[in-house]
Amino acid sequence: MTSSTSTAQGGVPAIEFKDVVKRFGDNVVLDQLNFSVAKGDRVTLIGPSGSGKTTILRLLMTLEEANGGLILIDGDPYTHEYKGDRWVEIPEKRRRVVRNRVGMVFQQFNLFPNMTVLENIIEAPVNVLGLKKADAVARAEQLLEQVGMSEKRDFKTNQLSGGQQQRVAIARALAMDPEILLLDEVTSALDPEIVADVLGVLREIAETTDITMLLVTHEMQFAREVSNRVLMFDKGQIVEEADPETMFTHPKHERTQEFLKAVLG
Amino acid sequence: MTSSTSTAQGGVPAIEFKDVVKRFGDNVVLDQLNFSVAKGDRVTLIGPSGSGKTTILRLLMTLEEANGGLILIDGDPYTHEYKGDRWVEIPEKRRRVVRNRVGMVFQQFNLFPNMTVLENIIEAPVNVLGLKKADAVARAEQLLEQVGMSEKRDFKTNQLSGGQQQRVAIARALAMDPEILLLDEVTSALDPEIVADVLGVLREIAETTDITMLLVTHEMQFAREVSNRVLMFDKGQIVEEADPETMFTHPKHERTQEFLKAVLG
Amino acid sequence: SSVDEGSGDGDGGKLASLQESGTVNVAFNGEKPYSYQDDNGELTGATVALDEKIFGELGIDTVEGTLTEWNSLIPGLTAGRYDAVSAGMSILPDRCAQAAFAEPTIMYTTAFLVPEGNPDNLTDWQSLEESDVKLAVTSGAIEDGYAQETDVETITVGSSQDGLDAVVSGRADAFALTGISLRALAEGTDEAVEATDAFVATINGVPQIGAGAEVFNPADTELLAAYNEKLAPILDDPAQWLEIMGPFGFTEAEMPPEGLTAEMLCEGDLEKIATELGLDS
Amino acid sequence: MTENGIWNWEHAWEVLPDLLEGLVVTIEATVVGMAIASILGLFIALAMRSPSRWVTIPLRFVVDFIRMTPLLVQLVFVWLLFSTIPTLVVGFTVLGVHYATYMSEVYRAGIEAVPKGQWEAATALNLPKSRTWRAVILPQAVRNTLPGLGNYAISMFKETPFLFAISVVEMYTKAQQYGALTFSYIEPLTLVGLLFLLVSYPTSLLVRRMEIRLA
Amino acid sequence: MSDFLQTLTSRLPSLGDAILVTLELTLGGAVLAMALALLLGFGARTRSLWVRGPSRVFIEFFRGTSLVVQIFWIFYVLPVFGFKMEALAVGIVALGLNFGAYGAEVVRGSVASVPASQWEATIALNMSWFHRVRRVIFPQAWALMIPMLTNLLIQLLKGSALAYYITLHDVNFWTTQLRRATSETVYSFTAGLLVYFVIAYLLTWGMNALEERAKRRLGRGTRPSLRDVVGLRPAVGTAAITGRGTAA
Ligand SMILES: Nc1ncnc2c1ncn2[C@@H]1O[C@H](COP(=O)(O)OP(=O)(O)OP(=O)(O)O)[C@@H](O)[C@H]1O
Ligand SMILES: Nc1ncnc2c1ncn2[C@@H]1O[C@H](COP(=O)(O)OP(=O)(O)OP(=O)(O)O)[C@@H](O)[C@H]1O
Ligand SMILES: [Mg+2]
Ligand SMILES: [Mg+2]
Repeated sequence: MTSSTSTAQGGVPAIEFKDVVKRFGDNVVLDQLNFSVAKGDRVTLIGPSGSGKTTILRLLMTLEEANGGLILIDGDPYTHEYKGDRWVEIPEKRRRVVRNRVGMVFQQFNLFPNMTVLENIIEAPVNVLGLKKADAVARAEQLLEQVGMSEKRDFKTNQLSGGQQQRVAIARALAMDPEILLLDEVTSALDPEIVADVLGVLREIAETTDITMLLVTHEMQFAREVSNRVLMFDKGQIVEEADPETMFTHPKHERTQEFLKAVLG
Repeated sequence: MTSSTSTAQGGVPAIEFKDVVKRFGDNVVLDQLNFSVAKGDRVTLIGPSGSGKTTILRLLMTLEEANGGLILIDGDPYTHEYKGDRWVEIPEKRRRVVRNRVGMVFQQFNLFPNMTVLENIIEAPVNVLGLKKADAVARAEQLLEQVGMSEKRDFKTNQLSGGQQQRVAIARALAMDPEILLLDEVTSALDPEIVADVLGVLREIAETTDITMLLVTHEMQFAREVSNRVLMFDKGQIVEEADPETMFTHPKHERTQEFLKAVLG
Repeated sequence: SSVDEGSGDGDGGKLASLQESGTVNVAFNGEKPYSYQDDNGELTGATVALDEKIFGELGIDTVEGTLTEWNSLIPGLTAGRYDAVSAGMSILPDRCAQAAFAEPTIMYTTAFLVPEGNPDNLTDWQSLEESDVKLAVTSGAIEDGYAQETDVETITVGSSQDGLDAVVSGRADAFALTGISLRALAEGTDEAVEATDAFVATINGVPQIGAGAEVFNPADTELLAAYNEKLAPILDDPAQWLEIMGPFGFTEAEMPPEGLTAEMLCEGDLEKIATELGLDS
Repeated sequence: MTENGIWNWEHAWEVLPDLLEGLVVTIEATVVGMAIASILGLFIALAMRSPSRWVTIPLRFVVDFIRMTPLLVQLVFVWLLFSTIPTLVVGFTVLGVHYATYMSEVYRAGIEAVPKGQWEAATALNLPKSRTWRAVILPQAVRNTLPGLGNYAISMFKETPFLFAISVVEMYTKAQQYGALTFSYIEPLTLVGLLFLLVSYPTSLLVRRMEIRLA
Repeated sequence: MSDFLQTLTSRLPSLGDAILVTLELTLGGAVLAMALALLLGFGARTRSLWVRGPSRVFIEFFRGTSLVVQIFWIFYVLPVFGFKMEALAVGIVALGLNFGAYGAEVVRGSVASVPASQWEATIALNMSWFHRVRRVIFPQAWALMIPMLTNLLIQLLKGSALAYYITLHDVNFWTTQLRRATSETVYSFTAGLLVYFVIAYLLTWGMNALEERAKRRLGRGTRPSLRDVVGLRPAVGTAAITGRGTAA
């Protein structure tokens, strides 16, 4: 219901959801959701468990298929389009062109255990973007430097701690030079002390690049520091939308107040 | 180094570690650790990842074997004892007698998936304590009531959410009427909103029983509310020890300050 | 091993092509003394000797063999994996519909392999029926049929060696097989067994005339006719037959009586055959 | 095979009753064999967990030997060496023991797949070892094992023809016998194939069903 | 016994040929089976019914009807339709088809037990399907499937004993002939049994080495002790277990 087709900056939004519907069986998770994210925006999604936050990111990564509506990246239809009045899937071939603009970091890192740290990072740049291997390695080393993992370059991924794995996963996503970076609770599988570490890396990326970021997190402190917009979800709908300061200090909606109370304790 | 054989209340301590050594291969995790917990005490262990907190609980549950020293429960040697000057294992038969006084709740719940909720709870009282089945069921129902899970009595455990599973796991441990309850990060596998729920249950138990509790948690708020003593661990040693208020507001040791800063943000 | 020679597409081209190549490939089951490999791996045996003679006269000088399982002999012939089966296979009415038999070359009698001393005193089929021995028979052999008709208790074995093992181990009291094979079997082993004298089994009052022959693919009619033509003089001349078969232990008793034809056996009226040949007892 | 084409329905009908009779033996052998395999396999898997090398090393050797040598030979050996034991008993037992060696591996994997946390929970509840096995570990392990069990049943089903080596006549041998007597092999053997399929396919469906249910 | 030894010795040269035939069948069959297993195993996982349907039919058919019957058809019936292959080729094809169908279930099961999150990571990195499988999924599934493939390989080796049925002279045939020549069932079979055991042992040994290598690639190497390498325990990967396609 409460739809939010906001963004001021003008120009084509980086991400746009138009009437997106997603069902799992009878369970309607997203019901005609509308929202958009402008280029360079850092948007945090918050909301209770099961409200559909992860689903939004997964739709953007084509890990799930929508049941209706349009998802546009830079104005280009991505997963489906309307041909006349028929809603049709866009073939994988065309999707792949658009998908290059989107990167994702997972809660469980999902590194490839059969490759070393370096191999994890250069695999896609070499084989998907067609970079020369030497160039990919150079870029990977630069990224490893940035996330503080240079000395683990040739380790197998399961020799790393969770925090280290997550830092490599971030480097791997960045190696594809995405315009949009999706982050789903990237710290919640980590030890509390290490969380700060990974968040530091992300904060630096947010400060030094102009990548559009869409992130789901329970670290309200982090959301506050990094994002310029917070969307509160409940039952697949945007309940409230504000800049972080306002959202965390003066939530308007009752559901938001309740939620923040439970999470912030 | 810093050893702490404290406790004022007099009488035999519920738990006593004397010069306990634990190694994994070359990695010395606990090096001559000494500490004790008085009856009815609620002690929280905090400390960075890898400092040996879980190892202490696992030693107390005989899930690991110590490499040296004595562990006493109510003054009784539990896992090993000195015969003359030889350090010998206590046979399983004698251990079992002592072990009945100790219960444990795990981070990952570890419910038995082949049993219903009720069966999970009465399994040990019937087969270990030799309770009559009817009595065990009556007690189990009372406990399920207490943790708010009465209506899930006959569900299979995999039909429950994480928070519900953890509440059943708590009831299961309590059904054995332990004198000592060990809790290892019992909320860290749960969704943030649900954490409060489980902590509430534990708070109630702390208030209404006089079970000795030894808990590891990253929920400082909870540690503050429930425990009357906090031990800060680092590298298998107790670095600092205080009541929660003092510990969280005026940590003395530098390592503690650092740690609390990272965790509390 | 097998060669892609025979093709079964018959209508007479087969004989010519065999003559041209000078080689015929026959399948055999490795059973002494019919057709088997000697210690040097050479193909030999009574039916092989006969084949060599007959095919030689047809201008086919080399007889090659394909050693295969009993149950593969006929499917392989049908599939054109070889040109004929040289294993002294019994001519039975049912079989005649599926394969073309040449004229009979060996008469079959039956015998028993028994523990040394013949504890059950088995001499012929009647003595067997009267005793309560457990008889081993080879799967699909005629003795299996006899046993079923006379309600003799049997166990079925896969090969003559299996039959021997069954008797030695006490799993069976006796093993029924053609006299010729049994003799070879008893001679080849050190075990404490012996073969009884061969006899013509009389089942329900009818003497069981059995005879074996070369088998051809039904499509190769010309080859069959040519084979039969060269076989006839040998069958007519006991001396010549014995000269060929004798070295492998065959005696005149195993020579088919005059007048016995594949056609008669294919019809399968044993009573009639017995009468015609004057064999009924 | 002859003038009247390759397939003769008369032969097919004629041999079918024999084959069905043989199918009964085949199924009996599979059921009994599988019962032995699944129980003995479990005991082997349990014994292999023994801490004593005096148990595990010889057992490992015997199990490997049985697993790696042909069933046929094992059948014949036992049949000849223990000639007082009834043939069917030998056949079913050897079949069962042979497959028990395969099954033991499935069980081992099934037991190892029970999460360590289950053992720890049992210790924390102070359950005795025997009760832990019976009430906690085995129920979970066996459930893990069911699909494997089904697959081996299908495979055992098709190895029953080896029983003929010790004179047990089942479906395949019946077909060969009919072929030997009539020289008609195609009909009986094809029917054998179809009958195998007729029993295997539902079993396989069942197995995949369980696989989905337990996934 | 001494007679037996004499005959045995005189037949040893032909044992070499027999072993060669058995190895040709086993290895040829295994290569074909593996190729088919991959094709069908992935085929049975596709979303397209046009690929999945035929794959499943093929798998069920060749698992469901037995190896002997398949060999019979290929060797003895197909020629009637004018389709004739060399005996060795028939043996390899039949073993390949039959065990390929079993193997397909192993492949399918192992691929299914590679965590879905790994597929998701490859999508997030925008890899093509073939690239995903070749570089990420298969290397992980491979470590899981080897133990079950080892079992299949042993069964295939034993299945190759049907060679005699199609006129090939393999180890089984050699054993049968030895038995006929000597009338010594127990000794002859023992000889054959040992030959099979040695071959199976060597194959298992090789497969264990492969498994070790695959695991080390995943950083799960157990640094093989001598006993691991020599021992024959087909260390079934636990996730692979339980017959998700455990073949045979
Ligand atoms: N694969 C699936 N099959 C069926 N239902 C699903 C599936 N994935 C998600 N759902 C359902 O969709 C709803 C939204 O799930 P989603 O994971 O997007 O929530 P979320 O907001 O990310 O929650 P959390 O904070 O717990 O991660 C939930 O009700 C969930 O049960
Ligand atoms: N089974 C094991 N084998 C080898 N080393 C182990 C094992 N279990 C624990 N360790 C090591 O022992 C040390 C202490 O581990 P422990 O789990 O007790 O730490 P912890 O304080 O509970 O940490 P966390 O907060 O991450 O749970 C760590 O260095 C760990 O790597
Ligand atoms: Mg989520
Ligand atoms: Mg811990």
